[in-house]
Amino acid sequence: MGTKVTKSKAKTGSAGKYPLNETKQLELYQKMAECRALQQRAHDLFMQNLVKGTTHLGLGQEAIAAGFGAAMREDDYTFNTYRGHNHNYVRGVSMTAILGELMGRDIGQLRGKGGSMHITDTTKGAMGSYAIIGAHMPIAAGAAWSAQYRGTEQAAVCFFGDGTTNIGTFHEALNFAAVWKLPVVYVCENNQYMEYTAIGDVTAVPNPAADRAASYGLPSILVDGNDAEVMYETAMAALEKARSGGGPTLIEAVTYRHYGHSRADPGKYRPDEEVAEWKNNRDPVPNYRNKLLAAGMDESKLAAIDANTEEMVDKATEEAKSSGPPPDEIAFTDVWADGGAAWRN
Amino acid sequence: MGTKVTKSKAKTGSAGKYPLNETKQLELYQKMAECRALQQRAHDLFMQNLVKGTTHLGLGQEAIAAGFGAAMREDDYTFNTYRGHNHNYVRGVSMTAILGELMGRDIGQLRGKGGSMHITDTTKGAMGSYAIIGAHMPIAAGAAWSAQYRGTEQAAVCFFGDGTTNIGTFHEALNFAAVWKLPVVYVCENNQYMEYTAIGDVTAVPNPAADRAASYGLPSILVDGNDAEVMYETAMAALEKARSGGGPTLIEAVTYRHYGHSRADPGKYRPDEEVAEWKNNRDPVPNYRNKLLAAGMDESKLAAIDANTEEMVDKATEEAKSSGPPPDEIAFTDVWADGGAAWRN
Amino acid sequence: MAQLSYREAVAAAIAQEMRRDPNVLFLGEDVAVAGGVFKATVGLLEEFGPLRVRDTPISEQAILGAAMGAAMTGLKPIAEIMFSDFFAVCWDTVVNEIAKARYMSNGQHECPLVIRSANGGGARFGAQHSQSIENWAMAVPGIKVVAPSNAADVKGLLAASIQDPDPVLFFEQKSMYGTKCAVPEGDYVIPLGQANISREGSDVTVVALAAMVPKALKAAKILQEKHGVSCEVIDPRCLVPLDTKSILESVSKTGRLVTVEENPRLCGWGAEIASIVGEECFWNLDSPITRITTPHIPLASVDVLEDLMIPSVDRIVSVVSEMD
Amino acid sequence: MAQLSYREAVAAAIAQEMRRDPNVLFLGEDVAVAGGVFKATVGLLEEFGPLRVRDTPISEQAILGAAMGAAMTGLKPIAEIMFSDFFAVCWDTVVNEIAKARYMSNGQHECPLVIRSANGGGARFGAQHSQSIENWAMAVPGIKVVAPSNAADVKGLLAASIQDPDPVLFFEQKSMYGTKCAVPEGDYVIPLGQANISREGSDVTVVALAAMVPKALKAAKILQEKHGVSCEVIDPRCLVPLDTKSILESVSKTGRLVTVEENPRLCGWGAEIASIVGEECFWNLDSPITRITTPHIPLASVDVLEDLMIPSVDRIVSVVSEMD
Ligand SMILES: Cc1ncc(C[n+]2csc(CCOP(=O)(O)OP(=O)(O)O)c2C)c(N)n1
Ligand SMILES: Cc1ncc(C[n+]2csc(CCOP(=O)(O)OP(=O)(O)O)c2C)c(N)n1
Ligand SMILES: [Mg+2]
Ligand SMILES: [Mg+2]
Repeated sequence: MGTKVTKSKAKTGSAGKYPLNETKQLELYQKMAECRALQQRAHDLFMQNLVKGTTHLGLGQEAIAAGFGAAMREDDYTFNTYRGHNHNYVRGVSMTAILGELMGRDIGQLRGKGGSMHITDTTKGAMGSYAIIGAHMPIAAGAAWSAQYRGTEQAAVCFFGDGTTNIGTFHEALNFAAVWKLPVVYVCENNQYMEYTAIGDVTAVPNPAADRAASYGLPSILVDGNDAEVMYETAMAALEKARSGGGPTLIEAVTYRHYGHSRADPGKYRPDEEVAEWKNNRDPVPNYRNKLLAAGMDESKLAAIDANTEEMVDKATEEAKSSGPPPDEIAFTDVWADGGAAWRN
Repeated sequence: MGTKVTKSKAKTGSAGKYPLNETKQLELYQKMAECRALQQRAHDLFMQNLVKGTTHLGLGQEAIAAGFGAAMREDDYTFNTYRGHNHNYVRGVSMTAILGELMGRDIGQLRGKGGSMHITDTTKGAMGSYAIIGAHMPIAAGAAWSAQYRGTEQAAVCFFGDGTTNIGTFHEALNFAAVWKLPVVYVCENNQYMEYTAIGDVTAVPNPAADRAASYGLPSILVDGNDAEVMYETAMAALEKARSGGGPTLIEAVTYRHYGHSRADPGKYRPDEEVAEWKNNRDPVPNYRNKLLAAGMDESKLAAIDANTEEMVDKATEEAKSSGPPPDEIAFTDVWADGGAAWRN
Repeated sequence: MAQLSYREAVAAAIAQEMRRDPNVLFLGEDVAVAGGVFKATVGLLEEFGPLRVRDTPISEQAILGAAMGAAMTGLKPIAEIMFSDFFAVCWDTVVNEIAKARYMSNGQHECPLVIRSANGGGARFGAQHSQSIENWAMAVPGIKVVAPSNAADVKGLLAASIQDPDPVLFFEQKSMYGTKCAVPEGDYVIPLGQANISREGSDVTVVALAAMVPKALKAAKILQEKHGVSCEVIDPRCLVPLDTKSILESVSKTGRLVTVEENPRLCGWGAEIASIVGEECFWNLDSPITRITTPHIPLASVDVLEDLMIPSVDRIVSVVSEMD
Repeated sequence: MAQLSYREAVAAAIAQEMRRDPNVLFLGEDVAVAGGVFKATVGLLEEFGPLRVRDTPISEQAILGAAMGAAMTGLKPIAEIMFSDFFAVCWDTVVNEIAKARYMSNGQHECPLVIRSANGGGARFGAQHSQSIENWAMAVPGIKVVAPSNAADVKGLLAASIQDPDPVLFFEQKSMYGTKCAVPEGDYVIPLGQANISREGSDVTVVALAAMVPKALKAAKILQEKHGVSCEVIDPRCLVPLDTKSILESVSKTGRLVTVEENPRLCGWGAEIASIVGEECFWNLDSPITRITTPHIPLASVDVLEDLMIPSVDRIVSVVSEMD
């Protein structure tokens, strides 16, 4: 069932218009390493039965979030799906709060009211994780409209999956954003599967987002989503376009998820060789580490990041675990702006 | 506000693969003439306050329906919008029943239960007029799926407007139809306005349907919707493709509506010169008459059609007028297959 | 006080709030250049310009998504959904996104927005353009629901809705756009959640909404004159928040309740009010609560049939006059 | 009789009907190769092949539109909407098209189709994947609404729904997929519109649906044992058509009614039943009708909070034991 996505299809580099110095490179590596460790931990906690409800991991897709995280301005907006831990984390949402939310603790980012699929931290511009396919695409356009009206040069970035390109809101949002020239960047993370169905089996074009950009008067952009530097450069170009009034960008980043769709899904609908190829040869995190080393990066700097990452995740896990369940009364608050839930007098 | 659609953009002829003999030419002319007269009558009745509710006329757009009507097989399916009198009529729906429905008479096609926006005659394959923008596009795909499954080589034809290309169902239906290779023909009648807003003001591409065909792996087809022969040939090609397992076709037919959007809308949002150009120089009905005459058609044959048309419309009007209102009791029938409306015992 | 039509009151309220607050924006299909298909927003583009009053493509999900994104980031958008029937094409944005954003985010998100829409029958538009769906909205936790019955209430309640920090669905009854009444000039705001006692009475409480209010009032007059029955007519004006206090007080006094709904019967708001009153006023009830609704059937288009379906003055008179 | 799980009963009913009628087709997201995200349709692709059991894109409007078009032209499609919350993205197809087609066409159109969907909470999936929306469906004229409470009813009612000439929304309660009971083998059909008296009793009638039925039964046992209260538990199984006869007869006998709904309070189906009973059984009522519902609040994700919201056995016991 797996669609073949050959490496050659995706651009693997850009014009070098946004040169990366060592600090930026280390930032990219660090963001990826931390996302990886955070999610691996989420997976392990799930296996220990400590995660409540569902959880969707983005292991293997870290380069996309990292590239954007490193390129975005602090006051930019992020909108992402239920598979959104990477995207929230790179904006600065606390690891403890993410793990706490997964485990249903009071310290959780939403105190258990939202759950894994809805991580949000508006103080970081992390404008929410959305669990209805495509629903957040017009909402991101709205945040961009707001930025445009307020004249703030903020941009909104909206992440979504390949499967999302076949639902109506994809189309409505892109046309709307294009006509109003909104400062929004749409990023399709093509991990080649919806839940258990290969995207090629249900899509009329080989590249579900890139092949449709022309419908909105936009250039077709297909990039290697497992190359953090490519993602960074792609992000910089799109954000610059957004801020300068050039309107929206649609990016298709080709990638792969290492684990199943959610929870305990073993992902058996995918050919073994395909999974092996992506895990062993195209894993963005070790590949980037190796690339930096090959380019002469001092290994100790990377090792320091690795060590620190482990420590951070352990600490966050302990902190989250030490928090109890949320108190009963918050079930009945925050329906309305007054903090309450009353619908009658 | 009016978008400029230059003649040159639309193809004005096809390869002549489907030659038209005199009988077919007269059929095309007759269908157009009858549609024109029927709708002009509907307009006049509206002005006399004899039409109840709303009504949306397709005056100026007759060539599209006529071309398809002449090309379709009797057992094919038609799906159209509220602006659907042409499309229903060319499939053989009775003029009396259409006018009766507009006037709210018992003789009306739906006995007043549907109204002008919902004319349907399943015995003619006229599978309904739909008043929610885009909703019928997936339904037409479903009828095509059914034909494909039953192996009948029937096709479904779905007519819709330019404004409809910006709603989500357009996208979902086309992708779905393409992936399942369904025998369905989607016909965008680009009359250049949604209700009162020029399509160019709200659409990211100049040709709202043709420029989006590639998103569904389909060729871009942009034709002169005011040329009945072009429409006939385009229809024949698309229907042949559908019947032979070639999957869907998306056609954009450029046209113009002579009157306003609905009811008493004077259409003042359109530049006078634009309206004049389309009414005086690009009116499909007289233009086709002149073309046939120039090509040597015996005028008496056309005159006979004209005379017969007038008579038909007068007769239908009288028949419709002589019918009374529907009886009270039918308000409470036909919610369910048993003919009733009971929701409890 | 000036006489304003219901449609003029819409434009007046929006203009009032747009003048007050530069963060109030307005978007929808054909709302700007054309002033709306019901001509309820004529003049706004001219006064506030194309950055604040914007025509959109036919993309209801994009319209409401855009409104939500703007509301979450500091603006106060007003979106128009042309006919309330079309909420069905963008219901997800309303019920799964706008209504739940604050709660799911543990109070982080704000969605101060208003969605206006033309609701109801009487225009002979058929089943897809005539629905009363205020009960769909009431069934969804997290949105406020307003449905005014006259031009003055339109102005005051729409202004309040725009000022409200929570999302509001504002149902304008399309059969009432042409109706006029005296409307206060200058800034005018009616707090949400206060029912209006449209007529005082002692024998039976009639709760009616929107276009059903004038019908209930006409019926009350006939009932008084011909049957000697004194009706108290209550117009809740808002379904959420609901002024149960006024209703319960009235039924405690009259001992009888009739609700008049334009929506089809099943799960209408009248059922909700009947269940509240039936539970909390049980020992005061002298007679069973009766609901008058459109039958549970899609609406017919033609006048003679549509008129049989939507509750009429006659039906109200006959139901009330036959109560125990 | 074999013990089948609720999810196995789904596949069994579909297989039964697909064997009987070659015009029965099945489509949805991840339903074929993967056998559904709830594994309720495992084995169907293998038995009936890829022309009859089809995976679709994530295009709910296309899925339901395709089902409708097929139903109008002689087939009997079954469509899956994965979670009932997602009805919001395709509600238009349900309410404006499928529900109204027959009436608007003056009886010409047929829409014999079934839309199955996983409904309800308890899986800790949060507010966008846990809703009970049977009341949304009940509010729309022209669709039948079924919500089974056990595996045997799943088989019999799903078969009846597929055979029905009208469109049916079939709500499977996701918290019950793993529950088992004895299910008749061979062809098995339960007519739509017949309530099940799940337990006989004389003091109070408890009407509960789907996942609320086992809770009501547990509560009834406790009420009998600890409080000496005899509950009659009625499972309507269908909301449309509604077996009002069984409910009215029961309340005439017991004089008391409690409804237990998983949907949020406002305009829930319990309000409808309360209003029917309140009107037609008024003189038999010994005590106010009481509704137990999820509060009118989006659902929280975490177990401890979700459990406070969805009606529990304890809540039923305490409400019933405190009735007058
Ligand atoms: C409207 C809607 N339909 C279906 C689903 C169920 N669903 C959740 S995730 C998913 C697959 C999404 O695929 P894709 O967009 O590729 O994102 P990915 O999970 O691969 O990141 C589906 C079908 C949903 N959440 N919303
Ligand atoms: C979902 C939805 N949104 C809005 C409308 C209101 N409406 C009716 S016709 C129309 C314009 C449609 O334009 P187009 O598709 O170009 O068709 P035309 O009327 O020009 O034939 C609009 C916006 C509707 N019926 N349905
Ligand atoms: Mg994917
Ligand atoms: Mg048009």
